[in-house]
Amino acid sequence: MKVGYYPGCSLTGTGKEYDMSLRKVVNLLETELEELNDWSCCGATSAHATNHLLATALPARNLIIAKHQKLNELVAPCAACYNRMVVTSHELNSNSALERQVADLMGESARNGIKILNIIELFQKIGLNKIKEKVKVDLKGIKAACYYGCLLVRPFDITKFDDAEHPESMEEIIKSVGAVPVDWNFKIECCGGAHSIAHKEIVVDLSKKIIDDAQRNGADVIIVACPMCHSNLDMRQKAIKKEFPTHKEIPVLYLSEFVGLALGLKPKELGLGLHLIDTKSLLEKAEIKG
Amino acid sequence: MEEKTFEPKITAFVCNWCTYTGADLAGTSRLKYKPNIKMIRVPCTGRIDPVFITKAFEKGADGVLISGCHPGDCHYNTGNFHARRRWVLFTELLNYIGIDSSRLFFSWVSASEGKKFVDVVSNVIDTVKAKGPFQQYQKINKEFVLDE
Amino acid sequence: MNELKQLGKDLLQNGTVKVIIGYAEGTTPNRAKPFIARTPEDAEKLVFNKYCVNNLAVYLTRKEYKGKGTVGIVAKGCDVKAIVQLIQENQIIKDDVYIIGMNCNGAVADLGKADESLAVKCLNCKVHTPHLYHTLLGKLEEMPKTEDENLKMIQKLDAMTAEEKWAFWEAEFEKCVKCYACRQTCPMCYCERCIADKTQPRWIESSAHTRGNFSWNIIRAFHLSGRCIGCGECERACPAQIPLTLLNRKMGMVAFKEFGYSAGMALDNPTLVGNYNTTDREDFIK
Amino acid sequence: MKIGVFICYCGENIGRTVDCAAVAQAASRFPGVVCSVDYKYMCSDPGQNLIKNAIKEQKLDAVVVGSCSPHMHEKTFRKACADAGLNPFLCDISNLREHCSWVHEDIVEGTKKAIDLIRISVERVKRNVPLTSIRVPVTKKALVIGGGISGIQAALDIANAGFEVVLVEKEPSIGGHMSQLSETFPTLDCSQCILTPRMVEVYQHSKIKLLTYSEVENVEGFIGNFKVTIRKKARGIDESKCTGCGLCMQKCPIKKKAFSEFEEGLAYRPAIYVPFPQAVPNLPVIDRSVCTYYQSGKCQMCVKVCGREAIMFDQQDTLITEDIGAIVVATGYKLYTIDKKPDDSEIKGYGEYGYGKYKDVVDGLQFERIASASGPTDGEILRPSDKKIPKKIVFIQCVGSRDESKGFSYCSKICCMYTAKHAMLYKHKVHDGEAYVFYMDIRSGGKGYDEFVRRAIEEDHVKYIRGRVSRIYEQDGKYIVKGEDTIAGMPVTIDADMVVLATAMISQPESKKLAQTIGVPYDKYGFYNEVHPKLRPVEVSTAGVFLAGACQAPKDIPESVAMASAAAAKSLVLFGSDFLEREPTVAKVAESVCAGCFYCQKVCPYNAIERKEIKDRQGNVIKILAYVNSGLCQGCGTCNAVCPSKAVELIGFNDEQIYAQINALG
Repeated sequence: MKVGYYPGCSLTGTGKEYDMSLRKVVNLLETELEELNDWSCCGATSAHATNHLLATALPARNLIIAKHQKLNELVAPCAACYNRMVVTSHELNSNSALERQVADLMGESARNGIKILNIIELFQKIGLNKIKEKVKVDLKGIKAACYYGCLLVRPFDITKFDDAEHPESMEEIIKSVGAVPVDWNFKIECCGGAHSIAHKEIVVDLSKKIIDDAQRNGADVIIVACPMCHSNLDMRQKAIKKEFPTHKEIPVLYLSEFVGLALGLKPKELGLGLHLIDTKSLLEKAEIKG
Repeated sequence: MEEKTFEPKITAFVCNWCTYTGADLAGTSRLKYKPNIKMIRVPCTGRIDPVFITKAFEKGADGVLISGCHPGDCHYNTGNFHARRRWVLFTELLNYIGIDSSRLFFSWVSASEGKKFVDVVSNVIDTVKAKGPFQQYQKINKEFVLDE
Repeated sequence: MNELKQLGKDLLQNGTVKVIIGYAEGTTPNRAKPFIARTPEDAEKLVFNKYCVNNLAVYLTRKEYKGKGTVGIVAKGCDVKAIVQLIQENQIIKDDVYIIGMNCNGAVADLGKADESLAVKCLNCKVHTPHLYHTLLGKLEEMPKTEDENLKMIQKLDAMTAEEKWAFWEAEFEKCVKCYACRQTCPMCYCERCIADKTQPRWIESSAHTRGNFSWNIIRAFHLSGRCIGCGECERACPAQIPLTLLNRKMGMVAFKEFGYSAGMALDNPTLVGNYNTTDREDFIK
Repeated sequence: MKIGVFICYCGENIGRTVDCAAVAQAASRFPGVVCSVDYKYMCSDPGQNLIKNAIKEQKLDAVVVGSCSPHMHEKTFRKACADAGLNPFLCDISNLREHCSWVHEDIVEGTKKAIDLIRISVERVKRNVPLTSIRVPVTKKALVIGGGISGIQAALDIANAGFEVVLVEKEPSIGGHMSQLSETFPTLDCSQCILTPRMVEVYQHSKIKLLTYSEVENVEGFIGNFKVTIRKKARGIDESKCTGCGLCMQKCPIKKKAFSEFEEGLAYRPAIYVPFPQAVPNLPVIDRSVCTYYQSGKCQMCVKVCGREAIMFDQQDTLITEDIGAIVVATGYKLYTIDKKPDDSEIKGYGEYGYGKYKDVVDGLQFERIASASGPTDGEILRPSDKKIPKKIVFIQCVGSRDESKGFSYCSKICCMYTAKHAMLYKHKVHDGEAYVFYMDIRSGGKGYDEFVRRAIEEDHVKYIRGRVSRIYEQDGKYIVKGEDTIAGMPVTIDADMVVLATAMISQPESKKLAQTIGVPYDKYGFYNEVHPKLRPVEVSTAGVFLAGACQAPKDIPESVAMASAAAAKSLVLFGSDFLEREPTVAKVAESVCAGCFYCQKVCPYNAIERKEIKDRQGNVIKILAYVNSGLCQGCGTCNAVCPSKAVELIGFNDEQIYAQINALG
């Protein structure tokens, strides 16, 4: 099976380990990722707040490239990229005026029926049974809190998630690799998003609430599917600790990293060393050697 | 052909509950339209058979109007839905034979739409008048009468 | 085609069927004719080849066979469409028919001629292998290519003005002699009394005038809308060579375009007329 | 054939733009017309006498009246004809007023058209045939489906008028949801206190045959003449022997296996049980899914203790058939529960409220039981999880209602009121408690309703917050309710001890199946559709079937009771005469022509086309033909149009009549 791959900027920078782990995991699951040639920004920068046409044209360009590469599906692991692309695709389909405007700009229509997948949908497409078959490491003692964040699930009408306010599709993947998803309450709460840089205090406050609830419900690890979530939950734990000295650190893993561990990939191969919070506690509990 | 200005003959088939009553309302409201149209009352548009239409043309109609309750308002619940599906087929057929929408008209006119009834009828009369007499049918009508 | 003869023999011998409606060799090698096998010996005469153009389903509603036990029928895909439609319209009972389905590579349009181009019904055939049968016989082969002149003519007619269309059909209908061969050969024309024969009132004038011919052909085409399975037997039977396929095929195309409907394709498909959808087209209704 | 034509001037209404004398004169020359007269007011007594005398003196076979619309005076003139001995269906009305004189201005044109219209009528009336109204006998017995307050009210009204009623209830007891309620708004009177006497009255009424634990299985026939099959499910006891002493219930060893339906899962019941102490009839039923005997063949404790030997383990369902004239459908509603992820596609569900994960997040009916003096807590407000008094309760309205994205788009109508009631009941019992209500709007239309809500806010200090709740979760023994106060524009978080969800009223899960059995149209939510939302609110399109209560749409008790009485009144109208008179314009099949294609059956809106087997002398079926049940046919004529050979024709609007009308225009 071959799927188009749009890494986006985060996966080449702060979320490098997301890219590393995903490529390796998908490879083990006998799926080929074909990276988009000459891909450009998804528009999740200030574009989407300042210029609607530009914010649509940017992902549209990538959709057009995908068409030229004869791809039918395109996976965007970053939740922000996914969101921009799936919303653009929806808008181009439902708003003919905008579609024409963008087509004028790009020289061809981007209403081309390419399906945008997020990482959960990618794993679902590969098949949970297939993942189950390939599991090498027993993770049954590990309790994982699946954190969806905002961009992955919203807007509900477009992303069509299994349950708008109470999604459970990531939990199914966690179960397929043998770990135990925890039942918790903050899986789609806000992590503070882009305030991370300008208003650190907001992120510290929001992220702490999320982490607290995960820990209250017994989680050993928080699983994310978004580089932004990862940086807020992982990177900001130091700041949380500074403000709340009793804070107990918890590793935060990308979904691909966690699946990778189950498939027997080494922590180093998955880029776990790039995290700010040590993943040792998790690895010890899972009896995985570094 | 007649020397004076052409006045089309319009035959209408209307349902008892909506369009016939809508035409009554046009009357009680003293709205005006031309007398070219003669109506035949049927219980429901579902009762209207394409043979009525071919027969009306055979009898010299220049245009035919079919009208009944709006979808969902049918006195018999579903009569007009069945009628509508058959009309889709019949209009396409007549179109293909050479009788187009300037001869055969359909409308939904409810019991409360006296004004709409007048608008529909006036439009039918004006359209057929502009189109002129249905010479083709009259030609085969005439041949028939001569042969008989 | 020994398997057909053998099957026919077995079916008649073991009493599975009372008779088999099939084809036998015609008067010349390039013809075939309908044939009713009543005994195991009769089955020896059964053939199936590209000359088997007739739609035998028309016999199923005949009084001699209807309700008189199981009837076997040698059926191409197109014939099976007629059988399906007849079952849907309560004319035959499914269990009363034993369908010997024939893989069909197209039938010759005009029997006895040197030109053996395919019948119109074969050009866009989607049922070379019948979609309903008890036993399937024959092999599929590469079909000869034939230009779809019929479709081109329909498109040409569609592009004409109303006056041109009228002139075309007036010239055609003028030729009609009201022999009703079209009706007799049509498997869907099973009415006890055709509307053309109704006298009180006489909706369709019986003499062969252009006017009555118009009503007859219009109303027949309408009655077949969403029901005609496109076997083309009416046109083949017409002594006046009125291109009835242009009419019936067009209505089949309308049924498909407007309602996604194809007659005779599935037993559980609700009939086109007799059902409705609240979203049926109504842009022509003001 | 002798036809009389009568042209009315209608004062000046017709006469102004139609030369009535000229029309009458022209009509006198039409073939078959023997008398043609005009008169100032044809509908007046002298005008009618003109017609009557002409019929008698000239022995007219048919009459055409050129006057106002048939919708005005067709009945008048038909009656005049009948009085003079002419079959009323041989009278045709030509609409010279609404369709001619009033809409045209030119007298020459108007007169010409009027003559044409009269010609059409004359040609039509020549083909009219004498018809007699169809008389259908009426079985004066009503079936009421559903024994909630609506069904009880309808049954009592009909029975008190002296007619027999069969009341069918699918649960073991009548009473419905009202029997579960604690107090009722806006008066706060005890629900059971006002309901129980009615239940007993039903039980004791000599005209009411009560069939509980029974369901309607099949309905055939038509207005005045239904044949109804009812399945009486096996209770497992001999009803004639049981005294309702309750000893079996006490001794049944199944104590904590089955939740009580009546207590909404807040208490257990034994395997053999009476749903609640005031149940009518006071007869137990055995739940075979939990009873030890049915599971393993052992136990039989109930048999041992029953002095009357009333236990019948091998009892089977029985089918009862009843001849019925009118049907009142009062099957009520169900409350949507969030205790599990819904598989129903109509609603997406509320996982963020926990899918029943939290014991102290309850729905409206559960809170009714908690607040009820006869409930599992004896009326004390205690949380289900630890039986402690909750000091802070959050009430959330519109859970499932008015929520297109996750629930239903409709308003459940009663929740605003019962939430205010719940909050008040709580405050009356827990004086130091805090009650919060999250609402979208407060809909309190109704007598004394808004005053009631104001009382909750102003006197009982219930805190109303306009906004939705996004999440409920448990933390340190509290339920954290996160929501938004849209008036303050702030997110709010409340750490509650208990949460009450005002979940949507939904149709009964089996409502569509029952609707198909009876022939009742329903909307996409499974609520039953009335014929006309304003003017015929209790009738459905199947004649003789009436609606009462919440099966039609969410509604409260007074509305349900009013509707029940209306449905009863409609049934009584039907029972007021021995026969039903019906217009004889029904379809009829010419059997020799019918080919049995049954397109007519497909298009008939009333299921009036039946299949008739034609047999030969040996009894073999040789043909199956269409047959019109004239009791069901309403005369739309769709069958006539769709019949390819015109084997079925609509009497009164048959092909010959319409042909003659078209012909007259040529």
